[in-house]
Amino acid sequence: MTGRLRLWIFVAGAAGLAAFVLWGLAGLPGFGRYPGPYGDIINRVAVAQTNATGVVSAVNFEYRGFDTLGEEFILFAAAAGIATVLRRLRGEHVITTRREALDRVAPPASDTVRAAALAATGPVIVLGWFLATHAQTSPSGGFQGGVLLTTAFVLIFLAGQVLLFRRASPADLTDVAGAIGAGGFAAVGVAAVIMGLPYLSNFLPLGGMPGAVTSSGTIALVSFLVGLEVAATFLLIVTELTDQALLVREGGR
Amino acid sequence: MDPLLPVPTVLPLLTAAVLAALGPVLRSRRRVLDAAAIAVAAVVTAVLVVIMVRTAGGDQVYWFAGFRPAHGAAIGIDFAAGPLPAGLAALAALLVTAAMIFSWRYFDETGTYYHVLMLTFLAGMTGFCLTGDIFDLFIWFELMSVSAYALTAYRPEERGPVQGALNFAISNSVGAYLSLSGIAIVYGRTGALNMAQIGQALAGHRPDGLVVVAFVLIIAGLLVKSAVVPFHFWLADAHTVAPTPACVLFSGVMVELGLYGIARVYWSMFGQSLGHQATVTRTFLTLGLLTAVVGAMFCFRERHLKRLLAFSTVSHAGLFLTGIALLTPLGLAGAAVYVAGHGLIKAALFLCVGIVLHRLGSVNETWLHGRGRLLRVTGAVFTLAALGLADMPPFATFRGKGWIEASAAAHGMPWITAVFVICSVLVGGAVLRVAGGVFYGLGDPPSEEPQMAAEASEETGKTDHARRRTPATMIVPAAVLAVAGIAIGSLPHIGPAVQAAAVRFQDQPAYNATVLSGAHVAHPAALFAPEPAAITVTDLASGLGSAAGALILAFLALYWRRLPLLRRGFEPGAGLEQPIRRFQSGVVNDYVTWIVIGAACLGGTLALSIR
Amino acid sequence: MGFLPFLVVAWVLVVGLYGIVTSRHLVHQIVCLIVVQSSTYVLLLAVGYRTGAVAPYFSDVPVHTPAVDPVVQALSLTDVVVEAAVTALLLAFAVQAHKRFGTLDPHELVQIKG
Amino acid sequence: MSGLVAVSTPYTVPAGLMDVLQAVLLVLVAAGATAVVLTRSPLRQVIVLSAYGLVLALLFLAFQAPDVTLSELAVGSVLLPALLLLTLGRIRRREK
Repeated sequence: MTGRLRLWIFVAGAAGLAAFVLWGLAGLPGFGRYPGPYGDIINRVAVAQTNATGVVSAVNFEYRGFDTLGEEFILFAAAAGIATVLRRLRGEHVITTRREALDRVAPPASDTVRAAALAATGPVIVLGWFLATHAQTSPSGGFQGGVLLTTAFVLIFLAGQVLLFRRASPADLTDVAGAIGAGGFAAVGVAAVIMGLPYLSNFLPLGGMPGAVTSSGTIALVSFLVGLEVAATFLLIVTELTDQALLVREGGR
Repeated sequence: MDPLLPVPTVLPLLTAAVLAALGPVLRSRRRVLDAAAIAVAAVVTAVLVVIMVRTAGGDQVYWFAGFRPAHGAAIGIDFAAGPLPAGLAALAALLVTAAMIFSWRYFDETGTYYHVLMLTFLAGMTGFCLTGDIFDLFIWFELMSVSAYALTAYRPEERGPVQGALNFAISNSVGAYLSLSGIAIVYGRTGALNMAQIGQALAGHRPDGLVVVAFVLIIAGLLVKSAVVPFHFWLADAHTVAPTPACVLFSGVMVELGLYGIARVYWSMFGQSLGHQATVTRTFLTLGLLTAVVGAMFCFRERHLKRLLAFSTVSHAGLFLTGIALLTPLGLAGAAVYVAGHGLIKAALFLCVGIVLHRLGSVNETWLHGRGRLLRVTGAVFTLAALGLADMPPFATFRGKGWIEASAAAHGMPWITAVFVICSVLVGGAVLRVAGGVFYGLGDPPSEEPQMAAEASEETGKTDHARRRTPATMIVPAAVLAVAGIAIGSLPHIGPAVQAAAVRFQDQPAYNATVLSGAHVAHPAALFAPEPAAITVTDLASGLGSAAGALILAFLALYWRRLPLLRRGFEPGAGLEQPIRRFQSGVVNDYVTWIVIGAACLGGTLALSIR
Repeated sequence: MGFLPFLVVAWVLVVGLYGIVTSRHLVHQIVCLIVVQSSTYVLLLAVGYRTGAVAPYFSDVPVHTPAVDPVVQALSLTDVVVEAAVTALLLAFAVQAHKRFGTLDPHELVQIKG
Repeated sequence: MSGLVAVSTPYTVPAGLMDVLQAVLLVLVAAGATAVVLTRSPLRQVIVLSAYGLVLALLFLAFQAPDVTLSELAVGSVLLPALLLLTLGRIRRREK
């Protein structure tokens, strides 16, 4: 199809689709009038059942924990796919000496940026850790924590310490950590089965006070594992792309 | 709760994670990886067969983390297994097993990623079949998709795989997001994600705009996956470039999973509300038959073996959709058996093509002409499977097609038989032409077409040509699958058993009661008529007729240059090249345009006709 | 207010699709796919919203306080992860495509032209 | 990031003001999406996308979804732009 023809066909189709979708949306109860019952039931029972005051985490890691398991494996499969696609090909080699790397560092970071980025790294790691282990209480959880941990490494990268970054995330380590995170989640579910409960049941004691760090049984554990998986996986992705962007040199070029 | 239900999904996930975690150790130990993947896939197949048998008397429901529904409202996620979902998942697991055995000698490189991706693919497929929750369905759909994109691009050293994977991924992602919008819309009305609960909430109300829109958007993503025209363009691109074991799964079961998803969504969520109106049948029958005819025509003109088989899958997807669209138990039962038979046979055909590629280093029909003569066993298996694809008795495809035709005839549409026979003749003829030309050197090689030669040569050079023998790990799975295609159709009592399963699949109130209140609903045997279980004379005539027609067409295609009636230089379908290129352009922008048009037209049709 | 969120959802969806269809750069196309998906977050959160209700956290408020739907928020979180995963994979494809074809224009990435 | 504690406490924004806030943010989201799509230069688009992620995150905060806000900030405004920059960096190097 030529560009113009495609555009006109698309405009006709998209107008129809938009009208159609709006027709359906008009059948909703209206904005601000969530009818329930799913969310209302959860809001009512979640704190008593799970001891978690952050109900979204309770949904993610308890009621719909099986979704989250699948989601973690989507990430895991994507990481495997990225590693497959970007694996170093024949005729390419990775630069390992600082001299070679120096003239390839992409972001022309000023010293201020480098210093700021380096200074931010520590707090970001701490914050990521906090988020990953406090799913049951505040708006946080393994995913956000994991992404923040990755961000810490991106900050190192911004600081221009590419080789340090490479050293901080050897491919094998990230691979293994990601697999342990995702597999650990699946295995926590199996542990429940061994104790005679349905798969993914919360088999740990719920602890005392709702909202305490050690409360809500497996939620904290699963959240931590998710954080591990997310951090490792995104780190792997960033590493692979960094390798592509900066370090891999093609033979004969 | 049957403790076996989570096993088919969780076991492959756990194994994938363990293999990846042990990656640094296992990387150079290919055989350990292979053995683990084969063992897991085989165990999953066996577990699913057990589940299928156990659920023959009534559906099994498994609530994850033990959150059972209270007062008709689900707060957790369930697996709801019946014989049809479990059977389809078993087919998926069986094909993964066969593909992994085939891979034993297929790849030279080492590494854990291939095995990991095949296992996550398997988990996505089984989860998709068994789940009873619409958002969970989306999750497993995405896991299946992401694994499939990655497998398509498995050989990134070449140009094709990356492009095929991109077209695949972008088309399917657009479809998936349309589905997700549909899920959000129906959630906004019902406040539920459990399919049975949504079905119950929607039932008893007239289908308004929201119901129609949610239905169309949710199935839009599934139509992309099941390669229904005009949502199908990505399929040929992906099949052309994906490694053969992945093609086995794409064609043999992934496309069919999309269709299963449509049936599941219809029969557990929207069916009661839409009221099984004749317009639903008409709309999807049109889509199905259009797909069948377009796929068959594209199939016959192909010279690239993998694309040829890919288009035959498009054609068959249309025939399956036709069976589902009849909204009758017999039509659905026919589609189920047809899917099983087709999956086994198509897998066998792809494995044979894989062997050809492994031994001869090409998938170009013209170049291969007569060169396959030394692959005697492969040729025999390929020919046998090709006859199965032409719906010859006693293949399962013949049984399934017969039921769909019988059901259509009973509803005043006997002409559907003619369309089925035409498509079987075209598709079977194309594959038999390949069999006769490549493996027996009959007739003349088809003319070399520069563009197609270029496409086919993408595959060449992957293997060294010194491979003198076909490894047993490659030919045995192909032969077993082809024979299984016959065996399934000849099972005693398969007719009543599958039709009883179809009756139950379509009994929405019973499904709702089973899931939401744990009721056990028995189905009186009288519900399904015993007549179609027997093979009628009409069935035999249509089956033998299409097989004979396919053979004749194949011979005509091989020998047409020697026929006195035609003038020299005549190329059948030569004038069609340009328009076809325009549609199958390889540009993903076009594909997405067609998805938008398809969704808008489907929505418009249903919006105007449903009362 | 009323219907505005849903108008925005439909607009974002269609604009994203427009971007995909007219794109001449693969990375641009992938970003447009992100836009298409962002319409689903807005839709999910909009259908679960309740006017005047609090966020579903009960550390400082009693359990019976009217709160918005936590389920759609959990679904959106899942959705964000899926988006990140799919986008990253697509970007990896784009890098490879550029390496193999030397271009990122979808019109020139046609393998058939070999 | 001291806002973390504030985020977990309920808002006391008056209903009318909330409506206005949401309406403004929704219009900004629509405009942002359009801007992202119409920015044809990939490098500039990354910056626009990052801003779009920020607006989305604010909208989610107004929708009482602090969890999703955090995720969207982390993914939409930081992680995805970073991945895009890396990709573009790779591509630009080859085009030289």
